[in-house]
Amino acid sequence: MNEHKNDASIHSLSNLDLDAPEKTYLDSNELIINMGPQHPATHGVLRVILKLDGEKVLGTECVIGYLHRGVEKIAENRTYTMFNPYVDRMDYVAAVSNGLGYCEAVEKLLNVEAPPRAKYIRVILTELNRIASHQLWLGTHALDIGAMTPLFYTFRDREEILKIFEKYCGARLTTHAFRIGGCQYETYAGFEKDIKNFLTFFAPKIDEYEALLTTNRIWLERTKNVGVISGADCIALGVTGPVLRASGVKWDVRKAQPYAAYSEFDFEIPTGENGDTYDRYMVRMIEMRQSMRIIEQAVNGLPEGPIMGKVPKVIKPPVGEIYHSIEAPKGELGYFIVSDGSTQPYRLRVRPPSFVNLQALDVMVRGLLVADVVAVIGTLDIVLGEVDR
Amino acid sequence: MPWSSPMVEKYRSQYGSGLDAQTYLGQNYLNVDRSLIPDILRLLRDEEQFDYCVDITAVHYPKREKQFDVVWILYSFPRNERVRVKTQIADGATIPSSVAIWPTANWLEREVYDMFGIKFEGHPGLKRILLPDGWKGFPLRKDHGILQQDNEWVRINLGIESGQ
Amino acid sequence: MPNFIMSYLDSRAALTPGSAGSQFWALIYVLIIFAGVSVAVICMNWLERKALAHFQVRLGPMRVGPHGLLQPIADAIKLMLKEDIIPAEADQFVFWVAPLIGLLAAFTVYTVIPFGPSQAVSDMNIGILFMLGVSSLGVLGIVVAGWASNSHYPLIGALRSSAQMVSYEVAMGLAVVSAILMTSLNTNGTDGTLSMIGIVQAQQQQHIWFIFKLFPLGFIAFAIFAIAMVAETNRAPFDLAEAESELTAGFHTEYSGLRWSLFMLAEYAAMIAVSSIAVTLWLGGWMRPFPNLLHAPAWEFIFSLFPGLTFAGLAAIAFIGTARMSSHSFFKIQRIGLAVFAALLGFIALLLLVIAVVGRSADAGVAAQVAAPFAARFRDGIDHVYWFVLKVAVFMYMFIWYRATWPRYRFDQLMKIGWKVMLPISLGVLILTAIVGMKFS
Amino acid sequence: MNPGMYSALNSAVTAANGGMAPVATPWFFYALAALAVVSGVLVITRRNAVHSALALIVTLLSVAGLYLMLYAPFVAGVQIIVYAGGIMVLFLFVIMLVNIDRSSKDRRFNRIWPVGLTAACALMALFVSAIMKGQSVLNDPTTGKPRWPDPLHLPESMNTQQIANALYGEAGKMGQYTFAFEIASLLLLVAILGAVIMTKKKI
Repeated sequence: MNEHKNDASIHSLSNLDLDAPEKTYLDSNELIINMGPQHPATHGVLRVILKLDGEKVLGTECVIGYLHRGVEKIAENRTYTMFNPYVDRMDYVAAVSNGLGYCEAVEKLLNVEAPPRAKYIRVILTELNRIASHQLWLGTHALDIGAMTPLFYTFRDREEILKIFEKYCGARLTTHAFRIGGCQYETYAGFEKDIKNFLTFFAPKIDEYEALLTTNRIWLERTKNVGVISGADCIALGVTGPVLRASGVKWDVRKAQPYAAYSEFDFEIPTGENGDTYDRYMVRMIEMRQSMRIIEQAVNGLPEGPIMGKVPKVIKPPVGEIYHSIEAPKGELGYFIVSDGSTQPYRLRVRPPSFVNLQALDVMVRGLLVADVVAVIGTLDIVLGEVDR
Repeated sequence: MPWSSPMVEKYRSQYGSGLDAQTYLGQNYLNVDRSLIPDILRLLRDEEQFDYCVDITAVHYPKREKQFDVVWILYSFPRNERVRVKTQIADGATIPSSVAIWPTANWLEREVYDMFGIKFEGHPGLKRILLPDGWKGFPLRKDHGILQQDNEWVRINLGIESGQ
Repeated sequence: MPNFIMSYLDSRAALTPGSAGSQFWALIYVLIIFAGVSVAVICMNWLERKALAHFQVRLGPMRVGPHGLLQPIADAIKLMLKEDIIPAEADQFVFWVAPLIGLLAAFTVYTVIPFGPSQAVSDMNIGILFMLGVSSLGVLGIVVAGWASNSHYPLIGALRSSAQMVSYEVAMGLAVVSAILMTSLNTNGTDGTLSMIGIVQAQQQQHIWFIFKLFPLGFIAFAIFAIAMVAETNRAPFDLAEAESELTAGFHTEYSGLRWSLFMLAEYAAMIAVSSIAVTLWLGGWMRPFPNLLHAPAWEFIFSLFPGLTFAGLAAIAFIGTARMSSHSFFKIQRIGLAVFAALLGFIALLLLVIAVVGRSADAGVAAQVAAPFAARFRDGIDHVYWFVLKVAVFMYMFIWYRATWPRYRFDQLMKIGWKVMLPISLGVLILTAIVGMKFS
Repeated sequence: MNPGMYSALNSAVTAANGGMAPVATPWFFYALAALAVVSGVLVITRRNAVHSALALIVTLLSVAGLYLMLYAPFVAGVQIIVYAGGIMVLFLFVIMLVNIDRSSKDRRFNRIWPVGLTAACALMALFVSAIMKGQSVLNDPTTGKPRWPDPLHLPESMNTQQIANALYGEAGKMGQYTFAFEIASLLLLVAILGAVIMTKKKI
């Protein structure tokens, strides 16, 4: 093997034993491979250093922070209202969820509540966003495993969701859909019709994705028993969201500690049994269907009334601190806000699901092959904007 | 507002004044003395089933003598209950790592170190996580300006005068 | 020179140029095949992008030329003009020579591919053996390219692809052997043959394509070959060597510009080559459907109209495209271009139909003009090449279809299929073919 | 396309082969021989093992060309498949995994070079003597003609069949080398099993 040049950061790895004496001549050396930060399968600028024996993974080390923008520092220098758009830039494929979490956290700190109509609109948009996020996950995950076509199908259908977002608030991705205390915009004329059209349009599309993948032999071989993680390991590693549920732990913030209007809807929490990549795939597919159920109920029961709660013009929460979390598409998204009574948060901490979930990568890929690393990164469904903030 | 529950009573009788239980807006937290931290955290996991460490973070109060609040946000799956554990430490002081209690603390503690410079004793590989390894300064401290950056690092590693 | 041409046409028309001992004609054929395959690769490139796009609900290239028809040419120019980058740490000479090895191997195979009974450079009596041998040399180019890049991803890609190609060659070879065995399974005691032309002629003589022979044995052997050839050419779902989501681009990660395009050329040429082997061995090569059942002169004439009608159909599609194109002045040049293209196709169709009609008059002896026998011979050649190309085209479409539909196998699964599934089955088919074939001897 | 064409074609092929004139034979021979020798020298003089392997491939291919010129196409085909296609890929496979930088720093000739030189000289002597004495052994002394049919008038197709007959026998008879062939295949099987057992830690 050609001698590779170890740079400083590789030498300082914690869980890769690189100081082992170099073996000579015909002995097979361990191969250190740098996957990323410019690699098609790392979903952005994730750098994974792989220690390989042939193609078998002996250990990994994630190097993150390439997309670090200091969101938490920015929060301390903006007012509560000004900071609201920034959260959209963290998990940019699920911007609505980020906004929901932030708005609800600040509302809790102010001890106000959004009116029911606003809550329903929030649920509708957040669940639409969950579907959009899962679609993007499915497309890229399938592409990582080598199936090109689902990517284009999911993007085609995601477009319909983005169109609704655009009609509602003028933006497709970084929506800034909600305001502290409710919603800024009343629904546009034909909003409910658009949503219902989307639901009838999208139901057969999920079947179409499943027709391509669910029973595909190659897909089964590539995903079954790959990246297995037990429920206990998930809890110990703080992994949440579909990954946790696929390992058999039936836990969802929407059910466990309902927020917005989720307690009023009837939906189920899908769980898996084996905690492998296939179960995570199935859990997310069922979640999309469940999201459609929630949206349908919310649209049918959309109450009349105001959309903005009683919030002061200048938001000055009393001294105190609050932690509020929601079920984002990737897992538990939490905001820990410390207020000193001024218009700016004294400290704002985001508990990002992608960041914590990514920690499980090492546990999940040890002993697997390089191709599985790609599959596992895909199945963790990380967004680097949220990992690095 | 004080928080009283059987659990709090039990620990208060055990540890006395080192423990202060409060509740604010329906959320409970324990203010714990630095010396009790390892015991309390382990007890919370083993006896009170707080099996899921949601987050570890810190808050900087530069005017206080003990400058930092370190906060553990815990959740119990069986009890469906959240609790926060807080402690105050001075700048430069260390705090025991909880990686052995919750493996998830690994990256979270690294991030706290990265952003605040708080050292965790017994952490398996405490180094910067989001910022580059050689970076100087801890950006989430209040005395670190929002425009401030490690100009030396930028000059050496990126070959430009300023990253702004 | 005219005498030479005519004498070749007259006395040795039934032979390949190589067998006729004519180096001149062999050279001409080599040039024709080289140009033809290159053009076919360009067409394939356009077709793949277009078909794949339509599988994936998008349009594919639409800007360069009408419906992106000139896109491959634009790509080729761009690739040729690109800066030729050789990594500083790479082994210069080996890096330079690697794509050539692959290209050479891919194109050398064409010397024995029979596009018709006399439309081949050479009729080697070890044709199929030569073909397997030379196509197995293509892996050298990949291995060496991966090594010379002096980088991790290409090296892993090269190791993967060489292991893959070596293991699938075994199953592939056994499937081929069972087809060769079938050439001797006839009732009139003729020996078997390794010659590519001989294999097709044996199918003609036995009145059956080998895919249907000793059903299902022939079909299983064919299926194994059809799977192995996808693995052999490193195409989806076996494209682990260049799996872009894992190894960025596999063995050609460090290649760019012209050198990279040579790899692509070699890959597509190899795809056409292996499809040609499959067509020759199992699908009756150049023969049209039912040559023995429907051999009345009327049927002969109907089948000889097929090439002309195919081009007429293509011309019609192009004309419809012209008519449906927006009449906005922005599309004026594109419209004219497509119309000219349609006219060109229509002209070719007309030419082919005229040849078919004139050839028929020669068969029937109605009009004994000078041109008629010439046209008849020309028509036969066109028929052979047409049916051969049509069958190969079906395989090419399958390659695209696979790529659009399936995820990628993992390396250990690929090996498992190669050694634990395909090899035993092909071995079993070979033994069964031999046992069943005993009744012929 | 008439069914009768097949037999007509067969006879045409034999006729053509019978009257086939060899093309520039000496030139091809010298070109291939020179290529084989030059690349053979490169195999042992290149420091870089991959370059040596590539040179070896050229040697093997030019030898295959020489077989073709001897009207032994089957042997040529097997040479390409087995040596150039199979064995050399494995060679390269192994070489690629070895630390090239280190091996190129090793001494190029080790201490047993006198033995190698002696062996090479002995082989050379054998060849020379074979060529010198060859006239009487290979040719019929009474007529001065070779003891085998003139290769130029040997139908090409016979070559493959002759090998098959020698190995497997024809028409119920056991072939000349059937036994040896089977022994060789058994030996290879044992070698495969040995390799599997040696590399696999647990079966």
